[in-house]
Formats: sequence, C-alpha cells, structure tokens
Amino acid sequence: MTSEHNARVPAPAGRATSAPVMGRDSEATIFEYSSPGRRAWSFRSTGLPEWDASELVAPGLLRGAPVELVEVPERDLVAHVTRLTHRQYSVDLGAYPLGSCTMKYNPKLCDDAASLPGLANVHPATPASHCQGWLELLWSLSNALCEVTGMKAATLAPPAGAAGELTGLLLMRAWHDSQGETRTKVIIPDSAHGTNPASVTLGGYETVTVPSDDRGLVDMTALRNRLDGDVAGIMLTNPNTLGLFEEDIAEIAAAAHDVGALLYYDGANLNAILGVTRPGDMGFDIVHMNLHKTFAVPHGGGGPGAGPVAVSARLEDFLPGPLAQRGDDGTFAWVNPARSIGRVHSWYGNALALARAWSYILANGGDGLRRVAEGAVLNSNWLKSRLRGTYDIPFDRPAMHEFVASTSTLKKQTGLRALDVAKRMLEEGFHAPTVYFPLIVEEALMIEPTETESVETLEALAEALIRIAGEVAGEAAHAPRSTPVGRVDEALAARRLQATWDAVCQPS
Amino acid sequence: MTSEHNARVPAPAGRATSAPVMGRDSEATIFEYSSPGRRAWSFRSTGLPEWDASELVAPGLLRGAPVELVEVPERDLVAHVTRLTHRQYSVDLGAYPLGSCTMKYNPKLCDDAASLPGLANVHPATPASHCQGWLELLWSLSNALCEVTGMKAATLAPPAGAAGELTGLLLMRAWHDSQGETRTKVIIPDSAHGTNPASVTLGGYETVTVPSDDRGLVDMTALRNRLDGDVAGIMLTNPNTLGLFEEDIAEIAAAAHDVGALLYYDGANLNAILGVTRPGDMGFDIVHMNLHKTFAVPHGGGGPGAGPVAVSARLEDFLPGPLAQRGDDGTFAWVNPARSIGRVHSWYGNALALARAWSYILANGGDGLRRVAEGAVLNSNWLKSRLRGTYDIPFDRPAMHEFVASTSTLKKQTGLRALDVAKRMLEEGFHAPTVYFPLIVEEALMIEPTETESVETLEALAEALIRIAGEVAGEAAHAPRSTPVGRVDEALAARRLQATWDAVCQPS
Amino acid sequence: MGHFVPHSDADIERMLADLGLASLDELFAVVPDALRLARGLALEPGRSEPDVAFEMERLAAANRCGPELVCFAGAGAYDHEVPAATRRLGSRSEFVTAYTPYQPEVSQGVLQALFEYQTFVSRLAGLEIANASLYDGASATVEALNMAASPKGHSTMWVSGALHPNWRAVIKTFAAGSGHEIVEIPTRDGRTDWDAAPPGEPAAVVVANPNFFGVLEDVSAARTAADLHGAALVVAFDPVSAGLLRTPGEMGADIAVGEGQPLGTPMSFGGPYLGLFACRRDLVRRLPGRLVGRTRDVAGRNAYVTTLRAREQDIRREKASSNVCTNQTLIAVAAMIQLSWLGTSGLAELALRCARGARYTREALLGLPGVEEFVTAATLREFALKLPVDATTVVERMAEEGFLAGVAVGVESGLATIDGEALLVSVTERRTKEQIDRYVECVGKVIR
Amino acid sequence: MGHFVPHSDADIERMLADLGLASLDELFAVVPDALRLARGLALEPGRSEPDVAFEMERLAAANRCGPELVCFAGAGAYDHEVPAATRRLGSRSEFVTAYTPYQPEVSQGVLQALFEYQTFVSRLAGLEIANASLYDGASATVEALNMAASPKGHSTMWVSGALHPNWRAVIKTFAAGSGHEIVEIPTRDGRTDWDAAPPGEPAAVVVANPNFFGVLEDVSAARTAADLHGAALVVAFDPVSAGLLRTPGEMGADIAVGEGQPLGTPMSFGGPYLGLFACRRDLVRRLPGRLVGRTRDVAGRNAYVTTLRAREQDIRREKASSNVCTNQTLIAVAAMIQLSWLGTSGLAELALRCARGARYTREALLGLPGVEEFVTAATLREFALKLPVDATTVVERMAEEGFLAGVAVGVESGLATIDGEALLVSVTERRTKEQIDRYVECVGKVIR
Ligand SMILES: Cc1ncc(COP(=O)(O)O)c(C=O)c1O
Ligand SMILES: Cc1ncc(COP(=O)(O)O)c(C=O)c1O
Repeated sequence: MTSEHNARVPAPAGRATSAPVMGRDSEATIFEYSSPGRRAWSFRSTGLPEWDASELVAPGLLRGAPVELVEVPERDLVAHVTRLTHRQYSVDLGAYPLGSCTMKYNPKLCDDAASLPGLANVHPATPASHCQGWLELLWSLSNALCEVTGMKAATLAPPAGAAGELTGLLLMRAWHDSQGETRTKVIIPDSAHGTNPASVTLGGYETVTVPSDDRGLVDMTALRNRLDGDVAGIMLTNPNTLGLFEEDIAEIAAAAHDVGALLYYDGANLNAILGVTRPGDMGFDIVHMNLHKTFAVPHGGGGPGAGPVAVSARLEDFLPGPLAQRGDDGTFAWVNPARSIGRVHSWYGNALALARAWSYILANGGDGLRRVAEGAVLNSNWLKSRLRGTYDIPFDRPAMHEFVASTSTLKKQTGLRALDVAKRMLEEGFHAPTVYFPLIVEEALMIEPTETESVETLEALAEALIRIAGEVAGEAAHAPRSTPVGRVDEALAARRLQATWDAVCQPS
Repeated sequence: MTSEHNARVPAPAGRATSAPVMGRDSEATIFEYSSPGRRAWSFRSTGLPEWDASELVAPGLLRGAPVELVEVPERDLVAHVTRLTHRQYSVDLGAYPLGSCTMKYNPKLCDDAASLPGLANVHPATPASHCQGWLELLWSLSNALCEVTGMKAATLAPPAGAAGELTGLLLMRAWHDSQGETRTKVIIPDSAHGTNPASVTLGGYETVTVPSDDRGLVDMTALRNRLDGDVAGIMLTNPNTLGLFEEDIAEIAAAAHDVGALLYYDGANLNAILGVTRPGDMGFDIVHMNLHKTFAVPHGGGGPGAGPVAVSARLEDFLPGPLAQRGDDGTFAWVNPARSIGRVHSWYGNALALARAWSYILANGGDGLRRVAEGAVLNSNWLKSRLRGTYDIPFDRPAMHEFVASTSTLKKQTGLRALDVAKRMLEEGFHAPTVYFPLIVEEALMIEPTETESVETLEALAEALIRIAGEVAGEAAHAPRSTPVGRVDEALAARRLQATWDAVCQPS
Repeated sequence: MGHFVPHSDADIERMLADLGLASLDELFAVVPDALRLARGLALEPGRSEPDVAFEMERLAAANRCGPELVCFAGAGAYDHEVPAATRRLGSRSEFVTAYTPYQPEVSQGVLQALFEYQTFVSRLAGLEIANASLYDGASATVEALNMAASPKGHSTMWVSGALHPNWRAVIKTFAAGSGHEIVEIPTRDGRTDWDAAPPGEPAAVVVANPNFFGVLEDVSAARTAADLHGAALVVAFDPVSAGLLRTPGEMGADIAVGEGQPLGTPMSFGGPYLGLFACRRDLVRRLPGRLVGRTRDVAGRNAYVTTLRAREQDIRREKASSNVCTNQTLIAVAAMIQLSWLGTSGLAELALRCARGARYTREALLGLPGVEEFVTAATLREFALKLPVDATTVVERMAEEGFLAGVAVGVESGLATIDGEALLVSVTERRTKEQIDRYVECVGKVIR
Repeated sequence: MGHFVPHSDADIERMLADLGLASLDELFAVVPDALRLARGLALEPGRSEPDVAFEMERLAAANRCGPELVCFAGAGAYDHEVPAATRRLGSRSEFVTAYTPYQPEVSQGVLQALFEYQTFVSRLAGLEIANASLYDGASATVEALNMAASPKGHSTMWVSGALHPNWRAVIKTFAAGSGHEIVEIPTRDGRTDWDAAPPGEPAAVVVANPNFFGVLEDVSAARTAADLHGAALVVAFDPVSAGLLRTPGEMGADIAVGEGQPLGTPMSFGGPYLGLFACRRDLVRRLPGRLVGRTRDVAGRNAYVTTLRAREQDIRREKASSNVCTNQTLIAVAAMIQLSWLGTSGLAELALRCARGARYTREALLGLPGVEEFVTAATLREFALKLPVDATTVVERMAEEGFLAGVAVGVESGLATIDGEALLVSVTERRTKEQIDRYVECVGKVIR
C-alpha cells in the first residue's frame, strides 16, 4: 500500500520554511522526509545470541517485509518536530481564554514531579511492598480530593472527565441496583457539556433535558415536573456552563433525594469554588473532577487528563478498584471495595498526571487553592465588566470563573459572528474563546480567563475583543491572516476524507 | 536610576503578538512586564532564625533598597521567554551552513549526558576521592583528544577556542623561555580567523602575516622569507579557512622547526580530518580544539564551548594544571605539570561541555569520527559542485569540510552582494552562510553544510542560492521580509548606544 | 500559600474597586451562606517549590525501579528504552500546554503530529483508518465493542479468555452500562478455544495476538468464528510484536486495538498510556474519539483539522458514537516521534531483539530444576512458566534480590487471571545477557 | 559506528558519482599519503545511545553530590536552587542550538535575552554598561585588567591577596603574555591591607567584596588607593550578596566583575560558569566581549543587534580589545531567566537567607571546643574557621559522613590560598536547620 512513497524524492528536512521564524510554507510530513537506508535508532548491546526472525516465529505468522514506517535520521526528525512546535499555540505562549477548559498556566515544578525516574519508571505490577511511594501518593491525593469536594472516598482511575462521568453513572446504577430499583432516566440541563448526555447513554440511561430559566439557572418548576421514581439521578455542574452559580442547589438536592435520585457533580468547573464551597456540602452524591482543568495537569494538546470520582459515604463500597489504603502500621496496600463496580482502567489511571496534581496541591495548600478560586472569579468578572456594553451578556448575573457573551446584536448590526471573533482573536495573538457553546446561547463566546492571567493581559484581551466588535462589516471574514495557515476548509476535510498519508497518496 | 520603570503601565504578558505563530509585533522586554508586588520565587523552608538584614550587615555596607530587577509571576516569565525562543533560528529548526562554525546537529543523547545530576551537581572543590567519575571522564577525554590529534598530552581547561589559542601561545612562550630564547613574532596567514591575531597580541607577540598564494594556500616563498630566529611560531589551521588542505604542511613544519619555531594548529577545522590525518602527524606542536564545533557541544547562541589544547611531548611539562591522571592503582588524582604555565580557568574548564563531548566520542567511536569527516567533506564538495557556474569559486580546488564562494562577478553584473545573499537566505528558511570572511576573498560566502545534512537539504540550499543569484537587481535589498524583524539598523545601534533597558528609558 | 495567581494585593484591590466590591469574599455572594466552607480547606499550607520537590522525591525514593529492580515484568506494560529525542521533543511546551486543537489555524503542530500518528497506527494495524488515540488498551477495546454493537445496543460479545484480565474486567464494568452480554471464551493450553464458545449470536469476537500469555493466537480461527455469526473481529495487537507479525488487518480484523505504551512512554505506574484504535474505512462514521484529516486553507496550503466531528459528543450529544473528549494526545505525539525514531528497520529490529531475549531467558529458566512450561504454544516477547514455588512468592523474594521477576498469572475456568501460580516473564531490548544470567541464577536460588 | 551522518550507502554512492569519485577515500586525495592515518583512530567502536547512557551514568555514579554529600562548600561555586522554570526555559533548543547572533533578523530571541541580561548585570553592578558575558569570574578579571591597562601594555596591577587564589593564578598566567606586573597586596585579618602595597604606579586596583574569605572589604580604602595613582578600581562582586550590599558602582568601582554561576547554573564541577562584566559608560569602546544594543528594523520595530563590533577580534584582529569570540551566552540566558524569577524581592530574600544560614552555622561551629575564628572581620555568606584538626583532613573525614564540609584555605605571606589550615564554610538558601545541626554535630565528632 505504501511502497511507492519512499520511491519519491524526499523533501529537504533541513529546510525550515515552515518555521514561522522564517516563513509560512507548509511543513512536509515525516513521510516525505523518508529515504531508504537512513535511520535514527540504536539499541543497547546485549551479548545475546542473534537468532533470525525465522528461528523465532512460525512462517505463517511472520510478516514478509517490515512494516513500512519511515527512514529518517535523528537530525531530520528533530527538525521536523521542532518546526511542528513552532506551528502550535499553547498556554506557554499566551492567553488561552477557552471557556469550560480552564487553560491556566501550569507551574513548571509539576513537570519536574512527573518526570522523576522513581515515579515514571515503575512497572504497574510491582508488588505493593516495593512501590509504597506511589501508593502513598495516590492515597494522599485521594484524601485531598475528598476534602476539596466534601466527599467520603474516591477513585483516581478514570483517565479523563468523560470517563469519570461514565464511572459515576455506573456507580449510580450500582446504587439503585443495590436498592433493588431499576431506574431509566438521568436529568441534565440544556446547557450541559456534550460528554454528559453521551455518558448517560453509555451508562444505559435515557437523557431527560431540563431547560434553563431566564436567570440561566436550572428551571426549578421544569425540574420538579421531570423528577419521578424513574429518575436515577441529575447531572449538574456548578457553576454551570454559563459560569453561573446554581443558587437553588440545596433545593435541587432535596428534590432529587426526595424521589430517591442521586445528584451528580460534573467537576469541570471546580476551579471556581475551591475552598469556597464543596459539592458534598451542596448535597451531591457523586463528583468527578477534571484534574487537567483544576489541578494543573497540562492539557497536552488534548490529553492525557485525569478524571477522579469522589462519592458520599453510601456509595463508597461501589467504587472501582483497586484503591490505595493505609494500614494501621502505616504501610499502604491495594484494596477492592466490597461491592465494587469493577475496574475502569487497565491499571490505576493516568498515574503521572495524578503525581502532577499532587505536586500542585502541595504547592498551593488549602489557602492557595482558595486563592485560585478567588483569582479565577475575580478575573472573569473583571473581564466581563469590560465587555459589557460591547457584547451581549445574555445572563448578566455575578459570574464565577467564566462567563458567556454573545455577538447576537452585533450579528444583526454588522454580521459579526462568534466564529469571526474567534478567528480574529487568533490574529491578535490570543487563543480564541470557546464558541457556540453552551448551545442555549446564540453566537456564544464562552470566556474563561483563568486565575493565572494578569490584569494587563485581561485588559489586552478586552481591548482586542472591543476592537473586533467595532470593525467594519466583513472585515473579520478574512481572519486569521497571520497564522501558519489561513482559515481551514473543514468541509473539504470531511468530504474528501484523508485521515492518513496513505490516503493522501491514493487516487481518490 | 530605574525606579520609574515599574511605575509605568506594564505590558500584557499574556499577549502573544510576538510569537510568529500569531503575528510579527515586537516582544516587550521583561522589564515592561514588571508590576510591583508580583513574584515567581519561592524558597525552601529551613527552620532557621529569621534575622533581619540589619542584624547581618553593617549599616554602611547594607544597601538602602533592594536591587531593582523585575516583579513578574512565573507565568509571565515563561510566556516571555518561550516567545523569545520563537524569534530565534537554531540548528534544531533547520540548516545552518555558517562557514568556520561547524553548526552540525548535536545528538540529543549528549544533552542527557550533560544533565545527569551526578555530573551537574558536583562542587569543583570536592575531594578527588569523591569525584572519581569526573576525573576519569576528564582523563579519558584527554586521551581520546590526544589520539585524535596525534599529540602527547592535553589540558581541557580553556573554555573556548580563543582561550585555547592564548593558552597555546603561552605554552609557546614558556617553551622558548625554557630554551633561554626570547622570540617576538608569530606568523599567521592572511586568511586566519580574527581570534588568531588577537590572541597573538595577548600572548605578547607581534603578528606577522603571510599571504596566501594563488592556490589559496600558504605562500611558501613568502613564509620562508618571514621565518627567522625571532619567530616563536606559526599559527595555522588545516584545512585552512578557505576549506583547503595545506598540502605543503610537512614542508612548513620542517621550515618552522628549522628556525626553532613551533607550529600551532587552530583546530576549528578539525571536523574535516577526523581519523583521516592528524595535526601531530603533520608536525604541529600545539593544537587547540573547538569541541563546540567538532565534538557536538551545541553552540548555545554563542557559547559555552570548550577549547582544549593538546601538545607534543616536549611541551607536556608546561601544560596548565591541574590535570586528571590515573595512578597505578587505577584511582585518579589531580596533578600539576612540573613547569606548568599556571591556571587558565577558575576551575577545570567548561566541565559539562566536556562531558557532552565525551558522550559524543563514545557514541561515534573511531570509525564514526572518520565517517563524520567523510560526511563533512562529501557534503561540502557536493554543494560546491552544485554552485559552480553560478557563484565564483575563487580557489576551486578539492574542498574539505567547507568552501568559499563569492558574488564578485554577480556584484558587477547585478549588484548582488554577499550580504544580500545572506539576508535572502533567511527568507528561504535557512541560516545564512558566513559572509565577508575570510578577508582575502571579496564578497565571500563561506559555506559549511556539515555532515549532518541530507543530500536533499544540500539540494534545497543549492536551489535557494541559485535562485537568489538569478534574481533581478535590487530584489534582495528588501530581504529578509518573513523574519520576526526586517533588516536591522546596525549603524543606529552603534550611534545611539542602548545597551540596557535603563539606557532606553533615559533621555539621550 | 501558592503564588500562581499573579496579582499583588494592590492589583486585587484595584480590580475589586473596578467591580464595586469590597472584598474577595463578595465575589461569592451568590453562594448561599449555608454552603460556604467557613473553616477553609483542611489541607496543609502551601509549600515552596523546593519543599514540594523534596516531598515528591521522598515519595519517588519509596518506590524501587530501574537498576534497583531490573524489570522482567510485562503483561501490558513494557520496559522499553525511551531515547532522548523522543523524551525531549515530546515534552516541548507547545505540545504539553496546548488544548485540543479546536482552532486549527493555530494548532497545526498538534494536528499534523496526530495525522502522522494516525498513519503509523493504520500501517501497524493494516487497516485504513486510525483515530487520534483513546485512553488505553482496555478503553480502546471497550470502544471497539461499542462500535461493533448493533446500533440499538445490548449485543453479545465473545471475548477471548486470554485477553488481558484487567481489560476483560474493564469490558465487564462498562457492559453494565451498555447492556452488552460479555461471554468469555475459555482457553486451552494458552490459546482461545473458539470451539468452547457457547451458543449465541455475537456482534463481535475479540482476540489478542500475542495474547496475555504471550502466545501467538490462531487469528484465522477467530475470524472463522466471527464469520459464522456475521460478527466483527476485533484484534488486540502489540505494536512492538507488530515488527515481526502479520498485521491484524491481514489476518482479517475489522477493528484493531492495542496498548501504545511501548511506543515511547515510560511504564509510569500504569498511566498515562495510549489506546491504539484502527478500523476498516467503511466503519469510519462510527469511529470513537477524534480523527484528524488533511485539507487545505484558503490559500490552498496543506492544513490539518479534526474531522467528521458529527460523530462526537459535543455535536451529537446523547447519540454520539462515544463519550470521549479529552484523549491521550501527548502520548500519541510521543508515539509518533518514537515510531519515526525507530523507523522501518528499527521496529523490526526492536521486535527481533525482544523475541531473542525472551527465547534466551525462557530456555535458561526451563533449564532450572522444577521449572516447566505453563503453556506449550509458541510465544514471542513474553511467556509463562510453572515454578516449584508459588509465583507470587517468587515475585516478592526476587524483588528483595533486585529483580521484578514477572507477573504472577494463572487460569481459572479456562480464563487468564492475574495472581496465579505461574510466572509471566517479559524481556525487552533493554535486558542484557548478563542481567538475564543473573536473573536466572537468582530465580534458581529463590525456587530451591 | 555512530550514525549521525544521515546518508545511506546509496546516498553516498550517488553523491560520489556526482563528483566523479570512486570512493570516500578519494575525497582526501589532497592529503599526502605520508600524513594519512592508515591504521584508523585507536578509539573504541561507537556505542549505541543506551550504551553511552549507561557509561555516562557509571561515571556520574562515581561522584558524590546532592543528598549524598550535603554541600557547605563555596569558594566561588555555590549550591543554589535552580528552579524548574529556569532549567526548562534555559534548555529550550532554540537557545541551545543557535550560533552567535550574527544574523540579527533570525536571532532576536538570543539577542533580546542578552539585552535583558546586560540590563540586570548593569543594575547589579551599579554601572551603566555590561557585556554579554565572559568565560568565568577569573577571565572577567583578566579582561578588566587588560581594559584598565594603558593601551601600550605592560602595566602594574595591584591585586588584593584576598581575591580568589585560582583567579589570581589565572591573572598571573595571562600576565605572562600581556606583560603586566601583578602585585599581590597582602591581607591582614582577612582584609586587604592597602597600606602594605609596595611603591609603584598601578593602572588598576583589584579587590573582591565579599572576598575569598567571605569578608566584607573596605572598598573605599581600595578606591582611595586607586585614586592615589589614577588607577582604575576593579571590584569583584558576588551577585547573590548583591541582594544586600551596596553596588560596586556606588562604592566607586570603574569596572565590576563577578562569577555568575550562582544565577541559575548548577555547580557543574566548575563549568560552564559565567563571567560577569560591567563598566562605566565612557569605557565602552574598550569593552571586551560582545555587546548587544537596541535599535530598529526597517519597519521601525524594536530590534536587537550586537554592536560596537569594531572592538572585536574579527574586525580589529591584532588590535582588538580582547580575543573573546565564543562566550557563555547560554549561561547568560539562564542568568537572565533566574534573575527574572528571583526578581527584586527574591534576590534580596535569597541573600538574606544565605546570610542567616551562614550566621547560624558560624555560631554553632564556634560553639564547638577548639573552633576559632580564622579572621575577625565581618562576613556575609561564607566564613573561615580554624579547627583543632587540619582542614583538609576534616574535609576528607566529613565526606565519609556525607558532607562536603567546606574548602580548606589558608594564608601564605599574607595571601589567601586554597589548601590551608582553615575551613571556609558557605551556606546557601538550600541548607535547612536540620542539615546544619547534623553537620555541626558531625564536625564536632570529626575534630574530637
Ligand atoms: C463541563 C465539562 N464537563 C465534562 C468535560 C469532559 O472532560 P474530558 O474532556 O476530560 O473528558 C468537559 C471538558 O471539556 C467540560 O468542560
Ligand atoms: C577558524 C577559527 N579559529 C578560532 C575560532 C575561535 O573559537 P572560539 O569562538 O571558540 O573562541 C573560531 C570560531 O569561530 C574559528 O572559526
């Protein structure tokens, strides 16, 4: 399928035209740099007998030729990948006010923690007696997360928020099963993140949507109408995806519990309330956290994250295992909860991400975490107040860590869409806000400055947004012009799918 | 002097307009990001008494206010410096055919070696008994360098090539002193690198220049005319700075030795002859090496390098100390040569750079080093052959690792200067060749592709150079246009000197 | 207190004043008093950077690994070399601190790296489509089952009893939600015995090759079993063994999944790892996770973008093909770099070296008195043996000697288990003859 | 064989054919046969990356440092914390793999970093001009003398006998070339005794503050001595102590030099370090090393460039003010980052913490029987003591106990020496009370 690629003339890997420091051409693919007989690899000398492949694998199973990957020297590989990094925006380059994503700056000390050989090189099947450091770390982190959320016990295994959601829903199911009940529905607000309904389906439940009222909060009447004995639970995030605190949360909890439903907390917005209030105190039964939002696990271009799930006492026995536990003698051991729903990860979750989160918690301490929330909420409100009068603020109540603006009015006036604002922001040297989410706001711009940006950066964000709003009609349509590529044809990508280099090379 | 800076409105550090991924504005200085009361630092808790400064320093000595540096959080510092890196070309981004500089790719394994805590964290005054690893490393490297150069003994202490030169000249002086002779002159070719004559002066000698003949080699007649009992030595590099092998080197050596002069080898061009021929075998008495050219110490934007000096047997006793030596029992100790010229560095030289070089030598081995030379010479000749016919090749003899081209003819035809070619090359995604050096060639372009570039990269370099040569007159004058800044006003920099931010802030 | 909020006290005062607030507390006026955590968090005060480093180093020092515990364990986590190039490039901050590439114009770095990654995974799997990563091998398998299931759910799934026990556990956990019936097919002599499958109409048949015991399965038998019921064949493959073996695609897989940890990621105490996922082109509309496609920008330049987004949860919500949002991008980028570094010849060489080490070690261990084969079927990079002493005990005692001897495994009702009588031993390219000889000698002592 | 030359055999053949050559050997036809190294280099064959790593780790393991040898040694090399930000930013490959910024349009990153570095050094020194780095403290001092010398050379230099003995050695080595007469001025009770200077007309007077014994010198006395002869005053300062002390400029220095290692560079067995160099503005035309200036590009944007190049060797050749070409840029960039990280308050705090640790340690050691002050003058971050046991012996014995106890120093003919009877002890911000208490207890044992 690919044998002809290497026959082509390889592209010059030393040519750095793609590096923005020098130009705006495309960066060739690694496949185009390949040339037969070149290599980067070298392996340890072992002194072992050098049996042939044919002496090690039966003929029917042995492949004919090696898998065709590439043939590049280290020099060309390094140049290629370094240039790719020069075509990539990141928090370390500038502000990233991407709502719901909490793209804060992650202290470099956490990178150090995650690269300690004594953490990174441990095999997961090491006997507990020989990895006490890891077990202590997991146990300590789990306790801290319980304190932060006000819950009783936690599993650290889910590798992302969505995995945490599904784990939580399975806990919900196990709970109702244990009560001898079969419930079929889970209520979520119309502003919920897409992973919520998707997880509900995977959890074997039906999604029932509850609308937001004109405050932008859960419509209590509508909620009460939907609550019955078929409802397994309600999934909420608080502050919600409009960045508003659900003030009726205690009532919601009572109403849910009244019908025997459980209350699930989507912790993607936990950053806003650290040390101020806790899901457990609000009445939630199950909480997942996005450590890659709140606890400084960097986002890695889309992961890995970590999505621990903490639960109230009555759900503790159902947690997935194994869990690290401290014995009376101070040593740590793995335990499996009595009625565990079972494993949710090949091993124990994204352990090195957990180590980062632990180092972040150690560095901040209790007071520092509260300061994080204060900073996040202060920054969000300050920026919102700067934009008021220029952009619509659909639900203009005190914001928490983020807020939603909209170009609705501007669109009518000058045609400016949320998407245009996003693309223009890229030109201005910022990442764009989240657009068209939550779905209940037209032309939504969901803005989360995070606590790590200075007031001058907020001011610069505000000025850029205000400038864009004031531009003449159609101006933004050409944006972005200063980025490594201009506006990308997304429709073409779907219509003429080329998901691999081999697909590119095939006549379509 | 600087108190007003912090009173200004700080620039928004989260604004990434300078990152080429987003735009072409200037990056503010770190001083402009400063705002009172912010900070990045944190220190270990020690449990020590917290005496005041006034309890620790006498009043007359204690400064009034702290030194005004900056006040920035880690986030803003990281963003600033990361953006600076996006305004910087480097070998890891692309080809760097800068003649005389040997900007080859440095394997990443060498970076690992230099960051081992067991090497990086050792205090230089650690008793030899507790740093045997370092002493063994220095001893091994020293031996390997002697083998590569064909010399008897070496000092690793000089921290750069120029420091090695001066060390070598002082060895020359010590030698003649020991012979009861006072000599005053050192002969260097007109093509020599600027550090050579500068070092000669600092060594207390007078520079006598010997011209190149029409082969581009040392003019033997002229040399003989200049050789007399006042000549302390001859400094040569071979291949010379035209990239040509001094074929008469054996004769030169004999002539020098006949008048009692020593022969000094500037090892900046050693890359060309590794494993092929050795300065010692050519008759040189003193050799300095640029480990940051030949042995993969990365150039660091201008250092640190390392400039070890190796000498023939008769000079061994004069080497600067201390030197690592292996005793009969296999342990290592510091020794000082009997008639040492003394120390040339605060400690033992750029030790971590030496560790890199040693790891590079281990990885290459004897055969690999010869392959390095072969690759360097092959690449240089191949590229030269591609340019012949487009550029002048003033001394068109078989090239070694580099060659010198010229725009002399082109300048007459279209006005194209070497400088224009350099600036246009930046637009093409390459670093420029060295220009206007060596001084004996008009409009010189000194091109050293190095052995780590593939033939496709060489071809792309050739195509770019040929394209530039064919452009209409004046076209290049606007280059470079795609770089973070356009052509820089060097005259203004000198005329209105602003060497610090404080100078910028002062009315001039 | 941490100091990652940049504001000075004066900044805070000014910002509060701009908002007409008197204190930071007032920012939270909307939070009902009854819900406020008046006492503050019962966590220790924040520590300085060196104090955190000190504590993390203490924890790290309380684990044994590397030269202190020479690794002969595998079972889905392998002690491969991670070269400096992969480590240093993979940790560049542009990759590390970017979000999911929602804005392609400023995310070409991550997008192109993923496009190249997808190409590699597609080639390793011998299938046309590969996604941009899933969480780990187990989750990739779960997603494969969901993909293979009839759209109305509640399908029967035949899962080889020689698939990793932890993966089977994860499959069963999530089946509680999806309603799939998971039927585990027993093994015989280390291979899946498809003849022992109960009656039923599976939607998917899952087999690992090599399987948990390191055994090379007869994938064609699985293909036959799948064909009999019109089921999809899911093959779990090992990307290193792929250097020597025919691809899942060649052997008939509709979907291939795998654990990508061996491709440039350290063992990391089990995570973050990398779920490899590839499938036939006609299945692409039900693909879980992200997919990067190549397209053009307005100026006609090559550009990359996440595509077929309509499958994804943020658009299709409860009807999405999967709930995956954040995946393992950074680990996928590392795998892309590592596969480039290995290249065509390096991957083959790596697989060969592992197989050589395994054979040498296996023969040496079998030379010890009382050591026997646990299964007789052919293996490649790891193998299971029966020892005269219980394997768990051997592992504990060997740890005292400085070796992670392997993983204790067994078979219960025909199904592979962790914590059994046998020792599963894996040998990577990092193990030298000298280490193996010492290891075998030690095992000999320990089982005496 | 190494494999850093990318060419395959086929590539080489093709390239040779293009050149009309039959073998690689023919490339070297110009090298006379007699000079060819027919036997090849007598070095071991090339090793693989992991084999090199293994060997380097073996060498590293044969050194003791860090927690194994808790550092109380200073004497010009200090065990300061290097935070993750400095380490990670300072090792970004754009800085590491760039050349000297000859082409400013693509070198703004390094140039601007150096401009900021120069500003910091200028402020620390209290002098208007700072260069872009020199090799180390010793070489910076040598360059200062050359700068201060009369243009026709052969000047007399008065150098404090309390300047670092190694630096004085370096000064003397290079004086053999420049012809300067180096007169070392004896100390009395740890301070330079300018009254003991012999008759003569020095071109420069050099004093360190704090000096080698950690003692705070009377710089005004040095200034007076310099003024008496119209000499330039060169002050060697410590950038950490600068957090508490008045600047060299304030104290009358014409030129300030220093060792910049404490600013973000590990102890590194003595190098690469960083020569700090600052001077009065009117001396700028004789400045050694590179200087970055701020200017504009064609579009009027701020831009940075190396300037006043006419001083440099590549232009002025034998008349250059110095022969320096390659300097220590990367270390200067790290210092820029570290100084930003410390910031105004952090540098003061750092200096304070070092001084507190030193005082606590000094008092505790003086509480041990038989321990006495070596000099009575006031010190800041390090101090010398006389012990009842020879200091070299104490250092050796303490090393066995896990401490690098300090550096053995002495005075000979009034001049500071390394390897003497006294122990020079330095305490950085990394030393905790607990470590110090254990250290003092151990010293107590060792000198009993
Ligand atoms: C509100 C909300 N919930 C859930 C998630 C899902 O988390 P993850 O992407 O880690 O699966 C996100 C992440 O984008 C989110 O913003
Ligand atoms: C030929 C030659 N000699 C000497 C040197 C000086 O070496 P360094 O810059 O290390 O002082 C150089 C470096 O540019 C050079 O190219």
